[in-house]
Amino acid sequence: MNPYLPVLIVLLLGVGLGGILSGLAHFAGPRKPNRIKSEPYECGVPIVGERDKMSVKFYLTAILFILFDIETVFLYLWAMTFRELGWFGIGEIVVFLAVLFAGYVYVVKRGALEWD
Amino acid sequence: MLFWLILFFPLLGAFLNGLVLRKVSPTVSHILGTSALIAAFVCALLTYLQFLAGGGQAQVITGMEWIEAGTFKAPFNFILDRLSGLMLLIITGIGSLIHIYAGGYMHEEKATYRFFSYLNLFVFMMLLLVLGDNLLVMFIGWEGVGLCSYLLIGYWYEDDKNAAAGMKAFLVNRIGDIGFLLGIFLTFKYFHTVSFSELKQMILSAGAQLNGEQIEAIGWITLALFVGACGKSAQMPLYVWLPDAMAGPTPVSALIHAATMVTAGIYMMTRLNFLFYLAPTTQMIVASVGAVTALFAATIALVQYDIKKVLAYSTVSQLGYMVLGCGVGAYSAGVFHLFTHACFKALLFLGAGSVIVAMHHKQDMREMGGLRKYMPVTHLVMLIGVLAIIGFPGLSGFFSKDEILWRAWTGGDQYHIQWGLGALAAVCTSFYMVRLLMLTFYGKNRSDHHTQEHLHETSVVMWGPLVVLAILSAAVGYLNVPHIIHIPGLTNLLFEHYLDPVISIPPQVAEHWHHLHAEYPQSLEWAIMAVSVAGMAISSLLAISMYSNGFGRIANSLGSAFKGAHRVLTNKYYVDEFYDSYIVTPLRDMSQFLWKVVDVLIIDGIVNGVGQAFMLIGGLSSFRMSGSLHRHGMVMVVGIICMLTVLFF
Amino acid sequence: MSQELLFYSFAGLIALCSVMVVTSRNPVISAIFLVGDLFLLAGLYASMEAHFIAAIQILVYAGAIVVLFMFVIMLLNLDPDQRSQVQIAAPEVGVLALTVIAFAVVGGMLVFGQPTGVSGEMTAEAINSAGGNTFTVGMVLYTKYLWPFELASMLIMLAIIASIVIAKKDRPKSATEGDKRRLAHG
Amino acid sequence: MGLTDLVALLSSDAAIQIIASIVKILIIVVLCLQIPPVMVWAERRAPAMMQRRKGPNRVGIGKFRLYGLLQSAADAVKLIFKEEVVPTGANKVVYHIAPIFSVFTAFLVACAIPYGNDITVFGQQISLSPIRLDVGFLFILAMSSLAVYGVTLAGWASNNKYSLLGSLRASAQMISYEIPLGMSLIPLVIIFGTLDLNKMVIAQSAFPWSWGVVRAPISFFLFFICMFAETNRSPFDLAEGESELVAGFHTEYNSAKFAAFFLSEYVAMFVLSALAATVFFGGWQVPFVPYDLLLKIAFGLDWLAALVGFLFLLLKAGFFMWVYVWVRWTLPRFRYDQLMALGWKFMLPIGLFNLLITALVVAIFDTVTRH
Amino acid sequence: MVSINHYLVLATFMFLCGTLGVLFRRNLLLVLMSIELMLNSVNLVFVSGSRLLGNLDGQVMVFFIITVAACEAGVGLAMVIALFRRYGTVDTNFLRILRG
Repeated sequence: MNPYLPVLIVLLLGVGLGGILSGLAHFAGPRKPNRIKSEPYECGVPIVGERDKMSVKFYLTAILFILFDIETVFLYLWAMTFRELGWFGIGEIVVFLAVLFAGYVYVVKRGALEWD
Repeated sequence: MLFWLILFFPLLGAFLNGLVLRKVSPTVSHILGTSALIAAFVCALLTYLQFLAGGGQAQVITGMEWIEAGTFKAPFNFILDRLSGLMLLIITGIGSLIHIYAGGYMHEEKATYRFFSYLNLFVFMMLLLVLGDNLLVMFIGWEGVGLCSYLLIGYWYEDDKNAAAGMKAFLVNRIGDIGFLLGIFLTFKYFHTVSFSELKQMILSAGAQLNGEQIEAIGWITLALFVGACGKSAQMPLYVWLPDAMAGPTPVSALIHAATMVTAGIYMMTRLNFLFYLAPTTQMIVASVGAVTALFAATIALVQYDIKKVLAYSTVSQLGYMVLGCGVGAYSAGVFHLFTHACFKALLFLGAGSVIVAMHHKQDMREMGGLRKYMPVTHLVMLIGVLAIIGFPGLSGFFSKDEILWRAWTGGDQYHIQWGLGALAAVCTSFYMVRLLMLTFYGKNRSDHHTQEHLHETSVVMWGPLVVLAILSAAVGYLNVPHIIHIPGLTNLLFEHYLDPVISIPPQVAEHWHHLHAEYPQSLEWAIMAVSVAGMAISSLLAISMYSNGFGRIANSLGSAFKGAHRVLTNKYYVDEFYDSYIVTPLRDMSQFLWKVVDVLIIDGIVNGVGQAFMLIGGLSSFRMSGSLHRHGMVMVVGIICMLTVLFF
Repeated sequence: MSQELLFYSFAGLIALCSVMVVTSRNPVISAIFLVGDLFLLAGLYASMEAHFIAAIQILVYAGAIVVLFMFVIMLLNLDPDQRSQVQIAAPEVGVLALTVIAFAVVGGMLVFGQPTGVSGEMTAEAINSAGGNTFTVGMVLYTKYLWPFELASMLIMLAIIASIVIAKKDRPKSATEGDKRRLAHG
Repeated sequence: MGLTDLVALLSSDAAIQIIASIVKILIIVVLCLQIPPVMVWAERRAPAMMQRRKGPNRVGIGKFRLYGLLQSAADAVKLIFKEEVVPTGANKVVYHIAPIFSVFTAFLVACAIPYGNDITVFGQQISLSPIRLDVGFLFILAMSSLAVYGVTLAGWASNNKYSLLGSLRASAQMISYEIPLGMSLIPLVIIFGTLDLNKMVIAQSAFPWSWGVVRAPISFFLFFICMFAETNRSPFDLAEGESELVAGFHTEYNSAKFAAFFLSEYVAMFVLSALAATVFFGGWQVPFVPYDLLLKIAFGLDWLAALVGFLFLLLKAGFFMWVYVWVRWTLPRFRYDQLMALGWKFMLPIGLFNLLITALVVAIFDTVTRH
Repeated sequence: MVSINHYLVLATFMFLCGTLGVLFRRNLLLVLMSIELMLNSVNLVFVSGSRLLGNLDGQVMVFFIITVAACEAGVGLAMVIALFRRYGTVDTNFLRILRG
């Protein structure tokens, strides 16, 4: 049996379940919409202003996440081959991490991780 | 692993000193540079012992792929055999001592990181040179040491003279390099490989019948390579850069311009001895050039006043000996002299450096004298160095120089002239070296009051290495004791047998070189030795009597009696002037012409014209540039499709 | 049989998602379809026994890169009219060119048949007996591709620095000493 | 097709495997569906206990009040039958898709955990993790990295600035802590040399001193913190800080869609608890009773042994679920800048350091034992 | 039997979609997404080729491509943000700095 078959099954089941839950509300509950009810909820106070432009901080976090995520994947691969590569592998990864750590230090020094 | 560390440490030292730790104190850069070298030396020693324990068979250490084009392959391979192993020890060992010394010598400098960085880089390049398994890796090292030499000669670049000396060394070396490169090209053309081990196998394997074309080519290849060796090892007529190179700091002179770099030519010829053996004509030329250089430089050294200049010409002369040794086919003798010379010449240079430091950077021997009193240790080690170089029986120079002269004499009738020149040079050597010793350490002190007051022995950092070198200079000679002398517990010609696997005479020419292994009557050998010892003794005594108390009556009267000869010698045979008026000036004029007329008017005109034409066309067509990303993309796609179409059909 | 069914259904969905990515008016929808595309591609990789690639396809591509796209879309919070229409710059040339590519590829396959090559020893069985896909890929990466691997770290570092330099605007330090002094002196 | 054919088909190897996997999946899904009600109850009763009040205890069937356990059931029914209000200006499609993203990723991860050792049914070896892959570990990470979409899309589609801000905060927090989470698990891959969770459990054996928590304590420490941050739970529940953001990314969600988010959140908590138990606390291993012994005690019935192991796994996971509740009512909330600084400036370097140290120790150990 | 040609056709189709997106979409974000699409089609070719040839180099290459794609997305989107800040739009019709 293909080991990915269960993945497919769970996927369909999950989507189905989510869909049912989504759809259930549609059919089970009453539906009496009016203008005020479907306004975005801001604690009952009249809505103020446009949706703001978001801080670039979130974006910076995301980009750092990507790059460190890649690093993590490299590390997983390395961890798998660790026993085979031994000290050579450690040497390789130390160089790799040293370079990335330089980038990390730059990020910290530049204050890209400060939330104020 | 250990092997790679040998290369790694000097590079690391150079990197740290040159790029990372630029603002540290001189002490730190000294410690860093020195410890890098000592670490390399330890690794080299361990590697060497391992190598010897493994039977001393040559091994090729595979590095990474480097250049590969068609059938041409030049991987970054290294060769570890008895020759390169020895060189490893010389370079890192003597290098370490000189590094230690340099800390004391460069004590007052502010920015020594540059100095130690260059010095470490030099060692790395030199290691590349001796370890490379093919001509190209060797060439990298060859150029690298040239570069470092240039940088270090011009270390005090604020002074125009030093910078010019560096430039001169660089340019003269380039002439040699053209020969070397030509040799590499020819080698590849006729043998389709530039690897030493492959070449050796190809030429020595019994079945290899070299065709006439290849035999002829070998003549030219060796000649071209020898031109390269002339440049690097300062032989006639390309020796002129070496005396000027003394403008650099003294440790540099000791390490680069006496002990290691200048011997690269000898090393290269020894590495390729099987090729040189096949070209007797080249060998003849090599021997002649070596002998002439030995005498020529020795005569100039007779009348120099600058202590470092004397040593510089002495180096040229000694290199001439080594080349002579190679020329007569006695490569092991040449390499042995290289080894001993590295020890005692480093010693002499460093000793001279100590003297110079003590004298507040005065180098003129006319202002010295009587330093024995102030600098007893330096005096002692210098004495040992001088005795070693003049071939005083029992010290290293005696064994090594004698071996070369003996080989020259037994080389046959055609080499007797070379032997004569060499012997004469040996006489001169004793004279000028003893003169140097007398003028510096004996007699009355002739310096001014101020200098005299501050004369004192140097620090242990400086004389420590000198002592080690002195012991080496005295001792290493016993590695190669000739047949006729029997010392209990010591095998004769140890060194020669040690190098046997490296030196290999191709079977085709075995007949021609039979004299290298022939038996000779002991009396003959005793006679040859007696001649040189007698010459040495007489000229030393002459020098002692002339200079025991400064410039005595005899010296002055001799100078005025042979006024013409003295003037010629003082002016170094007018070689520099000759080069200046017949080579440098015409070249400069031609360059001026090429620059002002050909370059500026014609070439620049064409280039600028083309550029302007394109500007015009671009200006005309730029209205098509909408600046739209999509249009750019579209053009790109269409272009790629066109390229693919062309590729497919 | 089942493999073909799998392939065709996946391929069809991938094609559909690809078209939707390019044609959706709303970037968020495009991104969602891109995620779908990546997910399905991971399925195809898995069916080709490239387990590791399949996993990181989702982990890195879907889980990180497209998230970044999402963030930027939200960050810019484009007005509906700026979620631009599909606009075609120079339809004739482009469509022609792309048709040529399509015909070239498909035609090439029809003419030359299935491409073949020297078969290496890393067949599915060999990989399984050598310790699994992840392990063997790791071994290849950390031995044969040692230098590219180290260079990759360099690339990532540069990307980190570059993106921060480009995107981060240095705001003036809030109320520096100088500012305070200026304020104090009116 | 006759009856015999059907029987033959159903008893073929492939069919047994497929049926078994469907059964396994259904069991896990049903189990997961039970988690929110129980947890909701626990989250009400526990603080009541801590704060010396009663908490919900009324709802029951007739006289059987079951300590108010049925309150949760009532809540669920209420949620489903409430009116659905879609805010104006919401992106309808995305608004409806977002909860689905949350739910299926949660289930996918839940199915990748080994709930017991392999058992043999009808001569077929059946693994007790519904999804068992070579790259098990990476699969879990990959799927949980997709959970971000549900949050992000939900916030964006709601057309509400609090929702958007909440979702950005939540997703930025989730991705920030995914790095230390992933990094904290690498030492275990180094130690156990496999990405297969079941093999990892077997390698840990039944004795606590060879469990992951003993071999890689710093990893556990990091993982433990990440557990809270990844699920947006207190003390890291900034994304739904009521005082600032109303209720975070699901402000505009109600009725069954809200239930979907609720469900996925609790499933995610359970998954991380189970993962912690599996990786650091010996998974389905019964403490001090090696599997062979357990098998003997269970009369040689492997399904019985597996059941006992399953219960122990639930026990261990349950402990962490309890810790979730406990911490929620004990610790105050962090500030957002503190949260991010903790993740990037503390956990990440510690994670790297831990990784290198572990690698060194293992390498030295290997070198020593080899000679 | 699914042959490599199937994968190649699929990859070509994806690549064309990506190219069309790059050429025709005015939103820079969409352009970048289309580039991801193109990279993915290449990845598909690599993986299928790796399978056909029994050689893992293709998969390692995909790994590197993903690395490069991550870096590309990061820097590319940073540039989009910088452009948006400077010009207030990411519509390529308005971004014509290269106009001759």
